[in-house]
Amino acid sequence: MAKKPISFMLNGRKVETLVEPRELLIHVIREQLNQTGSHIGCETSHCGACTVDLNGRSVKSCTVLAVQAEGGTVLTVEGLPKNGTLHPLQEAFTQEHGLQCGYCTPGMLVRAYRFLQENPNPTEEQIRFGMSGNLCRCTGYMNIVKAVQSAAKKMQAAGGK
Amino acid sequence: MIPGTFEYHAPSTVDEAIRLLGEYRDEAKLLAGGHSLLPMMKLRFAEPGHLIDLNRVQALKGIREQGGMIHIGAMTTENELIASELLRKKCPLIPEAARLIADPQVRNCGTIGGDIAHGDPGNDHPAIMLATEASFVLRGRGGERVVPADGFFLGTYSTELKADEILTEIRVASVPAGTGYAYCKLKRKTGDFATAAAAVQLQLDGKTCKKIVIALTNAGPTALKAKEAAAVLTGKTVDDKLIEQAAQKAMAICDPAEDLRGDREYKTHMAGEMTRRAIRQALARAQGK
Amino acid sequence: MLVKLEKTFPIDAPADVAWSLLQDIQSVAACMPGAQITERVDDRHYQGQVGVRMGPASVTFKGTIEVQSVDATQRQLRLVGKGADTAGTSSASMDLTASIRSTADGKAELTGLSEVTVNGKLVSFGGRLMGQVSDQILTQFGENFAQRVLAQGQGATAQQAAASVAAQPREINALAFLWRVVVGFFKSLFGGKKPRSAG
Amino acid sequence: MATTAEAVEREQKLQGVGCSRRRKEDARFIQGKGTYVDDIKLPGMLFGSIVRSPYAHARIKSINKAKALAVPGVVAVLTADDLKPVNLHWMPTLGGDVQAVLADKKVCFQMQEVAMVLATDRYAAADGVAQVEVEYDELPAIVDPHKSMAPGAPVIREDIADKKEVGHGPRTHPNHIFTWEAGDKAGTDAVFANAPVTVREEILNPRVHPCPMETCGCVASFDKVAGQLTVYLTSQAPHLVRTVVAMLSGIPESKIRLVGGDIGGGFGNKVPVYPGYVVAIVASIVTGVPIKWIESRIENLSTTGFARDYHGIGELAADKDGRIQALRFTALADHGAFNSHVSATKFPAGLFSICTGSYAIPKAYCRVDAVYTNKAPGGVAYRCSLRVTEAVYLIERMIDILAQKLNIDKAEIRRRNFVKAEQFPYTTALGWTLDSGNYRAALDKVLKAVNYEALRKEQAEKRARGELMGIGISTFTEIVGAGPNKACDILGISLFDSCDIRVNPTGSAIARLGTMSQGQGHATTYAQIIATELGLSSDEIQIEEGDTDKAPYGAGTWGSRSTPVGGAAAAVAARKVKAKAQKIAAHLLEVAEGDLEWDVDRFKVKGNPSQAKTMKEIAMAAHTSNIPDGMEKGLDGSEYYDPPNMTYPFGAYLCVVDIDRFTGETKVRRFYALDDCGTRINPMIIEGQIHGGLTEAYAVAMGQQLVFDSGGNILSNSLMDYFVPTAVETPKWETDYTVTPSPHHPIGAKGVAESPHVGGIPCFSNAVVDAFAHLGVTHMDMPHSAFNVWKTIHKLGLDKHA
Repeated sequence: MAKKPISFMLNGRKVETLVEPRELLIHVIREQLNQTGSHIGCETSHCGACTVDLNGRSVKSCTVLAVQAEGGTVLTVEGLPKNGTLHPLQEAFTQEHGLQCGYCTPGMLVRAYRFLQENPNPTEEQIRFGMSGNLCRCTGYMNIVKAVQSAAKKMQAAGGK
Repeated sequence: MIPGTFEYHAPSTVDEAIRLLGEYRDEAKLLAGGHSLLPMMKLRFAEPGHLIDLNRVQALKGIREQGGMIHIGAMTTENELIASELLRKKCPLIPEAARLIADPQVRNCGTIGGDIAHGDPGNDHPAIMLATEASFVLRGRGGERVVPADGFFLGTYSTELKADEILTEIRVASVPAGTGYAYCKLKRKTGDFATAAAAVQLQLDGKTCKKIVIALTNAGPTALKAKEAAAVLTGKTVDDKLIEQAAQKAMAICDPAEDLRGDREYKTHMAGEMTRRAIRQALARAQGK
Repeated sequence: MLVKLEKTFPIDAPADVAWSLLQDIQSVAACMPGAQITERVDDRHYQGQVGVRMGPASVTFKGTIEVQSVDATQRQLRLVGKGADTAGTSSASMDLTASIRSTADGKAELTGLSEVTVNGKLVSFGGRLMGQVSDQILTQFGENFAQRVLAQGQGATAQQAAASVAAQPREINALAFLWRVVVGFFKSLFGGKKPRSAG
Repeated sequence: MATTAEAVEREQKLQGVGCSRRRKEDARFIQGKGTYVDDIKLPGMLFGSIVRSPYAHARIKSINKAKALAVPGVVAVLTADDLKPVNLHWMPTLGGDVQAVLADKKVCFQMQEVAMVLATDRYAAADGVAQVEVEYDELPAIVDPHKSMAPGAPVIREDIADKKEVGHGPRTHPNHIFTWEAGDKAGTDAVFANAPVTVREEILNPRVHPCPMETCGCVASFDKVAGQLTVYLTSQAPHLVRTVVAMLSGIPESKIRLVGGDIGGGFGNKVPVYPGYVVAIVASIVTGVPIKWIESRIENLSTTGFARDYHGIGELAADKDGRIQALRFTALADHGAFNSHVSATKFPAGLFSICTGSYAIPKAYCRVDAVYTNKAPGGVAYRCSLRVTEAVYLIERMIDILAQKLNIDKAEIRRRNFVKAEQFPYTTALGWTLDSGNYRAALDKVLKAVNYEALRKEQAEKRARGELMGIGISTFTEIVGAGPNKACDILGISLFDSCDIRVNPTGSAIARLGTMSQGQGHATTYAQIIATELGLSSDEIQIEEGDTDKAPYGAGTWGSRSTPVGGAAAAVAARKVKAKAQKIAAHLLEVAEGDLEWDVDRFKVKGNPSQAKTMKEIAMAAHTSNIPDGMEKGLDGSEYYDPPNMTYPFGAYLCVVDIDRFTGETKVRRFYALDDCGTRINPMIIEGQIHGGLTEAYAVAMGQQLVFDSGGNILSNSLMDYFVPTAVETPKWETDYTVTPSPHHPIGAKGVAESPHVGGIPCFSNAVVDAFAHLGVTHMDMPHSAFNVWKTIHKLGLDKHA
């Protein structure tokens, strides 16, 4: 099958590559563009480990075709730090012990990043609902919820974003 | 979990999509949210030669009000339904149900049109469409036709939609103030299909139930409209005894398939229980409680 | 998984006529929706295939048909068909006992008793719908058979029947149901949406 | 222990044992810079994808590679015939059996490995897999273990049909694996014969799967020139795997390097050696290029490392007051098609004999019969030491059943049977010596915290109103830290673990251990142990594990061994360093060693505290000539630690559930978990481990099960049907603790990560059953899904609407 040239913004950088129409976004990001932060956990869009931000929305990149990202904007965990400083969510996940094996963490962070844009001042229940597309086997979620809460507070104090 | 090869088409207009559909016929599949089709292709059960991606057809997106009717583009995502002020005010049953579908990420991709046209009795919108008495705009090379939701769902994965047609728009009447509504869905966990679910929309005239529509999800080969259950309550002052009768009528039309969610008996009882709860909640809302 | 079914079909012809047709394996096989005899090994063994199209997916089971017994006194025939799909990911077998009984009105009735066993990917992902599919297959077998018997007679009805026999699809004519089998698996597997089904 | 304020300050600076130090691991994980096996990308690497059997039991008539080989990008298709020349089509299992690497003439479970397609990328490999044509002759499958040993049952393992023994003891049927027993059968039977009260219940531990977020996989890279094999592997026990690979391949173990890298969760799934690893390794040796093999989630749930599937029968004999006189537990164990579960040689049924729990039971007998079925092989320890969850589940359920029979409160009956604090060390009727504990204090603290009496009162009121509320209690004793070398070995290798510490001249240090972190935070906690022992800042102590070229040999991380064995090794190695440091300090201060005393981070002269040498100063001196004559340079220490005994963490859990009597849904209103893991190294990490363990316990109790149909087709091998709870379903956890140090562990620590799983599961079940106890229900099997619970409700007619 002939490969198509595609191009999109990945973590603020324009990337161009050749893909088969059937290639999944997660594979292209990880294997062709070498951004291995996003992981593959289930391949059936249940676990959320492959969550990336596509055009300002959280999506599961195991169930998006790379060609669908053509001309779009993609953010992965590698794009979270702003000019050298970690995102408040990244700090908070460490502070609150919101990760153990670290495998689900990039998907959690990228989802939480978008969730806090959608709802900057969430209750615990809203966080649990908003993060329900991401599975974690290690933490039991309590510390992840705490981390999202404390990041939200920090970001509010700093005037959002 | 790798799909087979296919040619990818990303039309920007409905006409172009219809043309492609006509050109490739059985070889073609339409891609909306993709969260059912792509996994099926990854397992190599579905191997379409041509994939027609509707995500770039702007004309299929958006929610607007026109002459007392709300028009919802078929490619409007679940999260867009949830976010819609218009729907929350004028047809709150739709966003209420959308919140119970899949998970946040999937709701960013999943579309109301895909959910309906798929004709899967496990999907939630078919029952919601029956409960809101919606109608569907179907467009093919022969032009456009508008069909009511009631009668659109013929069997599992079988609908009125013809092979060369695309579902372009969903139309629902905006509900009068004081309309009660509820969607009660029992599921094993976030992201699961309903073990059983019931949708209710009702209007009161003083104390009596002027009008009520009840529809069931995943209780048979298609979404089911529980007409006799509704008849039990119409024109009456709804009380627990009548609700119980309605629930029994609803259970009587159930024909669910057994799976790991439960056997036929459990699913039928749950359809009844969701019906009771949906009626009660809709009633309470209609009474402004 | 195992699905057991029993169905009876009225036949608008005398029992002997029906029975003679029932002994013609080629015609009997032809009554199986989507089934074809591809080779006659001997009068008890045949090679055949069953094509099942399910919306975007299609499975062809290739295999053997063996005549287990022909009991003229009971007018009873037992066939066992075994096959695997060409991709080698699933298998299906059907143990069919068909018998003709004459009824009070001098006509006959066909009773089909079938045991369908399916294994493999198809079951893991859509087995729960096998019941409906098998039901559909047996129902069509009965109806097709009744038509074929009729077609052997004379007159308008026979011609009509002959026509409908000719029109009998080469593939299982139960898209809505069979579609459920494969699609059923991902319904049980996967959340989310999809545009239109080929149903 | 520091005394003065100044010393306390110095001690805090060390961030040693007892402090909630932030994790060293996190920096890379929160930035997407972890290195998991699928992140490994080597030049010329090929991708391997496995052709699997669609059938549970069948003969392979033919395999046709032609079409697959014609697929663009496909390089090779390997089958059993291709592995035969190197005699690697079969491999030994850790359970004393052999397992087909690629199916040899016959498949014995659905999704069994039949062939591996090697291609330039995973897309081409998948295309190849779809084109490999395999012809099968289906055979009748055995799915129900109760039917395995029926006369005339189909023989699953023809390859060992005439083998007298597999792992342990004589076989009595071709589908029989072993029978293992412990305790005094005659004595126990005698007590039962005359006991005032006996109870009996059939109790299932369903087949489940650890399902870590990262599936299993490897990258095997053989350098033909150097004769060096490097394998990047998702393994909880890299050193053991290296030994197995050496035995299998004949490559000198010194030429084999296993690299653990970062592991995306293990929970027991990543202890065994799987066929995919072996094929990838062989393929790399044959082709000379790196081979990557990564499982899909469906493959993971269908084939690698299931757990449990113990069909138990519990019996207790007691007096009228509920004092247990004897215990008799048996289990039928479904090990699937190959006995490839991981067990220490002398413990074919793992540590099942810990089943006397926290109770003083004079007589006990237990027996396990293991059989083959046409299901995936394994039987791993899912977040527990092998078979401990099964054992603890049985005793914690049975004591509730006894309480119900005698109408004794479920907390009270435990009090009456606890091993008392003054009885430790206590040797159980089945031979384990519980090291330390204070069970009564733990339970009483929990009951007070939740106001138990008030809960029972509320329950009584709710029952009167026809509502379903359940209170579950679990007072469990775990057994972890395998293990004492005289008793515990795998493939003959003792289950010690190791630590190698090197202190640099400037006073920083590196420590390498034989364990393998999968998220437990070893890089953080081991450094804390060494910091406290050596008086060096934990921030300056680097921890390395998982790379067999760097780390000393060890049995790895499973069965909560890391703290009891690896942590002990770290402490003892540090003490060796410290002993040498004391000699150097005495030399520098020109006093006798005996005149020195340790003070947080330095040796000081008794009575003259101004005269002191810090460990940093000593470290520098150790690398100069200013050391005692004849002493060798450097400041290193290493230890291969052989634990004198297992450790026995314990806890008291209480769970409150409300059950919807119309849908069967169970809502966990409250879960209070008190754990005693002895000395607490990092409270933050301990709490995190308990949250995670409780959540996995919740998943097992409430929804997880690998379901098969009668033909052996697996029906629950994706995350739609295999229950992994999200943040929405997961309850909120309350944690508490007591501290009863282990008397034999160098720092008194016991290990904790498995307690919440082992102790949590029966607590949920006890709560669910307790909601129906007043209606005569004594047991309900897991999983307590809404559907399953509703069946009980419906049978009792509780779902009627007025």
